[in-house]
Amino acid sequence: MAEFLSLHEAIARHVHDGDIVALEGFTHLIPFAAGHEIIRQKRQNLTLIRMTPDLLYDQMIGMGCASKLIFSWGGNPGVGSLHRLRDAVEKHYPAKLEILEHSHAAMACAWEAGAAGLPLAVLRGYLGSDLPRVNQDIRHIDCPFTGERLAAIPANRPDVTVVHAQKADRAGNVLIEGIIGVQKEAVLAARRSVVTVEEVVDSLEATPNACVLPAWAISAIAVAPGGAAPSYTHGYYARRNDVYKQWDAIARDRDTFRQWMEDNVMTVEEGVSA
Amino acid sequence: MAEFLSLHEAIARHVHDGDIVALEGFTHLIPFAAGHEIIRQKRQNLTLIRMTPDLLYDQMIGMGCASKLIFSWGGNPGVGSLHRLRDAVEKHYPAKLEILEHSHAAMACAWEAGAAGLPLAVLRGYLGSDLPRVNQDIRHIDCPFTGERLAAIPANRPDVTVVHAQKADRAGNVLIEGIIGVQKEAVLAARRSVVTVEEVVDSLEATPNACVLPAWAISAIAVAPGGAAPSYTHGYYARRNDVYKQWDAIARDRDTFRQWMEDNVMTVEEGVSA
Amino acid sequence: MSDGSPGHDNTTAHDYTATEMMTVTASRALTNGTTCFVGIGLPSEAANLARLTHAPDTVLIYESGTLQTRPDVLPLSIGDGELCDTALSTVSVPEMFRYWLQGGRVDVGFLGTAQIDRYANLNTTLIGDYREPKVRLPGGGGAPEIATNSREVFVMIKHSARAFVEEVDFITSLGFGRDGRARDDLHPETARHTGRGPTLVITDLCLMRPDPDTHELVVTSIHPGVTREQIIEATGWSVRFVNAPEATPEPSAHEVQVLRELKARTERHHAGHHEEASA
Amino acid sequence: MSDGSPGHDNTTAHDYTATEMMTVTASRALTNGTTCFVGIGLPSEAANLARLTHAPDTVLIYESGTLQTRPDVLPLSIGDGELCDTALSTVSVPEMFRYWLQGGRVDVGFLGTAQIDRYANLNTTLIGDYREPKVRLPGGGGAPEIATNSREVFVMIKHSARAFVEEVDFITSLGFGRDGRARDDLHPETARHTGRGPTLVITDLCLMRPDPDTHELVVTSIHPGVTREQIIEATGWSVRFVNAPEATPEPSAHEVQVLRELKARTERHHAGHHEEASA
Repeated sequence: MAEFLSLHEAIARHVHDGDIVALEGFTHLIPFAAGHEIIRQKRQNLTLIRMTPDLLYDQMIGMGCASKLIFSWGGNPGVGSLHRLRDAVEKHYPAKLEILEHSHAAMACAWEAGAAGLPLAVLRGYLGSDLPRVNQDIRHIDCPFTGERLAAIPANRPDVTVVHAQKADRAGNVLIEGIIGVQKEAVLAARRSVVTVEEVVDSLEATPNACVLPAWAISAIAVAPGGAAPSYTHGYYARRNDVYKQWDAIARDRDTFRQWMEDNVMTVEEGVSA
Repeated sequence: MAEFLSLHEAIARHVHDGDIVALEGFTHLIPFAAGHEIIRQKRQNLTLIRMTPDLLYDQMIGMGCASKLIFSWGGNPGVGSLHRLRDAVEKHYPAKLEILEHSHAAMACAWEAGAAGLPLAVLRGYLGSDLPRVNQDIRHIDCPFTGERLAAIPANRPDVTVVHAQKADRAGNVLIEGIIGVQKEAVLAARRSVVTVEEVVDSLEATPNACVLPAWAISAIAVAPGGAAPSYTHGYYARRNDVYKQWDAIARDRDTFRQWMEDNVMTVEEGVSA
Repeated sequence: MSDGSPGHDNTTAHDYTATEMMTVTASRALTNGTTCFVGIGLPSEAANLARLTHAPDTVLIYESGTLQTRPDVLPLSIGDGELCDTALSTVSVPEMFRYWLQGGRVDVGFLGTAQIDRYANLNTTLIGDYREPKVRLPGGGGAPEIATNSREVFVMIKHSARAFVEEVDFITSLGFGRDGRARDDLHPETARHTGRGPTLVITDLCLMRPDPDTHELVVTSIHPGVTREQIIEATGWSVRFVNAPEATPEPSAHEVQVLRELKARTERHHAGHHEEASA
Repeated sequence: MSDGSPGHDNTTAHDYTATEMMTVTASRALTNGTTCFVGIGLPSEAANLARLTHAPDTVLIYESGTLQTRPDVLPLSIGDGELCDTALSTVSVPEMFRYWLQGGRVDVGFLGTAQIDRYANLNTTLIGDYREPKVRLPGGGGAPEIATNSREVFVMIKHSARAFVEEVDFITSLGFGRDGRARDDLHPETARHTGRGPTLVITDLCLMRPDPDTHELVVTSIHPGVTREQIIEATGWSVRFVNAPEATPEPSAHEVQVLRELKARTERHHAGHHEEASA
């Protein structure tokens, strides 16, 4: 049952060293405020899951929070590489980062399977791709009806999922709207979940089939206005494309990156970092 | 790409003798008008699929349209038995009806798998049930990651799906709202699809994540106001619970049933039957 | 007072029917805050009574996709508009069965049945032989997976020797199997995701629970005014009683009143030829 | 006039860049009414140009879940708010990949790539060895299944010997396999659900198509002002030409104008520090 906590408290209670952690968001609703809080609380040895690791995971990896990354596309969307991710993979800086790599289709199915309580996801995927050669988690099953060989991957079952959403009502039910990505699946697939929201309202005013997470499917809610910036929250604020473009130069150099994190994340109070 | 047709024309073109046909609707949005048109056009030898065959399938079976039924719950909701279905199963009247029986969970997964273009659905289902003993389409796979044995059933892939919905816009995009059941999955899983709607509007005025079927995923749209009665259309009219209750007496007797169908379906013009 | 709110008459009801006794007793089995996957009919009546009395925060889920619904009147069907109109959210039926039931989010599956046997197996499929049935029943619907994917299962059924049989003609939904051992023999991974099965059977005569060792249903509580002989006569196997069966507490006047109001409201609502369109 | 509407200047453009030539040519490959799964970057530019010129009813799908979107400016990311604001509907990402892509509803998958080889295999994973890469690229994203689940695939990539290699370091997304035969060897059931693969490669120098027998990419059309030597030099294998390669038609003044307006609009939009909140 969702408890309203401060962001500091929500992260302190629900994200632990060594956890399998997913901070999801498909370009939209990326939980930057929560991720920065994880960095400030100096979590170590995390296995990070996300379809599209972007600036936030670049920052978490660059600050040494992660020992493993499970993903399907790791870039700065529309801009280029994630230099901290590349540095970790190519040069093992600041530490060796194990990677486990999927396609989007497979990861999306792995989230669905996790939400559905299944151990595996089945898809017609990876045909002719080299990915199964480098990822032992890509296996196959034979369809007992047609004999077709289909790809199978394990369901995503993180210890904790962190997502951002538009709003919660006072009972702790949450509305997600716009590009909903895998937000619902990632929360339902996890043992624990933290949801940051722009605001708390009296009524969600949701249409019957809107994407709503009931309070009893969430562990903690933290109010974090602007908590998705520099990504965006549909209906609240737009994506800071300029920040994404500037990130390329900041992350390219180890010292510039460290200094930027010091100035913009480490010494900033919870919830007001950008 | 959706063509706007009269209901007569839509059924004439898209529903053929011997087809595998699904008229879906989970209590809500049951396509009665379209089903009655199928009866009036005297289709034969249909394999009918539906999770919850109710009055409409009772009528189609009683009028001899069907040779096989794939389903998971066949009753008059809140009232009792479907007497025409029982007569067909127990006494082979008006003809022998082959049945293939699933659970709701499995049928829902079979619709999803059909929409997803997969040959099979996988679920943790049928544990300890006798259904796998009487349904050869319930098989199993072994999870290559955990070794767990999971149920597998074939995807639903009808020749044609018929559903009712609230409204279409002039381009042929359709909005479904309320208890959406398996409406979207059943349309996407089928080779062809006919959607009846209450009305055609300039704009669907749908929220971003509403259940919308694009025109290019539909074969034909027919305007049929009241087309779900005596079931209901959320936002338009309520369920005629009295009709459901009265059906029990009507369907119990073969002759009473025949006469009722003659008076209320066979001699009624398209779209105005109830 | 069981619902903690002031002003309710919590004294024992003066008169009530055996069915009311059953419904009130079933409603009391639901603790506040429970997430309950509700079958139509008797379970729906009891679950809503619980919500309207001692357990206002009980989360009711119906297989039509309606999550956390608070109907003002009892639905006739599992997908009445009332369920959607008063729900927190309505999801697709595949999502309901996959994410919410199979995903392990249901505390109590609340089921009715046509037949139940000594090992709490449920039959809603048919009487007789599968290929040439004497009576064809509606079938499994959501029950086979509600019975195994919920953390535990409550069953409500009127007591009669026709319904309480030594062995069901067909196991639609698993209780504990034909030998009482089916849930012990599951693959460990399956077991991890499978509930405890029927932990409570509520009838109009008594409460039954599975014996902790054998999983045979035994009588643990007897309703007021009911004799052991009545139960024995209405049970199709040599039914056992625990050493000292409890006396089921009588319904309170408040509970009976709320239940009667709910049923009267429901009757008025469903009698109308044309109800108002759902909004 | 190609778009059938009056008043457009359909004369040949006087000046245009090689990239504009590539984009316009790519846009022309999309026929009106096509359902196109669009990759970000060059494919997105070309697909939207098609929509704004000769193919107004082209259905654009982005992997972020946005169905039938009509962005006024080009998205920087695959999930810009603009895509959702102008979409017919936005579905979850699992639904997008399962129902819409794997479900067989996509006519054309429109992809960019870092490397492409003789048999049209695409590499967006890395340069060098997988465990010790020289250059780590972003990875597959949606491409591996777009490449196989779409009915056919168009690839857009600037021509260079670094990008057009004899054999890719890593097959992220299947063209025709290392021997050109991979799509011929599929299980019949898989084949029934698998597209024809890359049928067209659009570069800034030429068009290439797979040889009908061997599936080797061969030059079928040469852009205006480009020499065979340029193409040979920019291709990392002994590239073949069909017997009589076509001369790719030049872009019209109208197409170049619409493209430049689109890009200018986009630049103005993305330059703002704070864009307006999406509605």
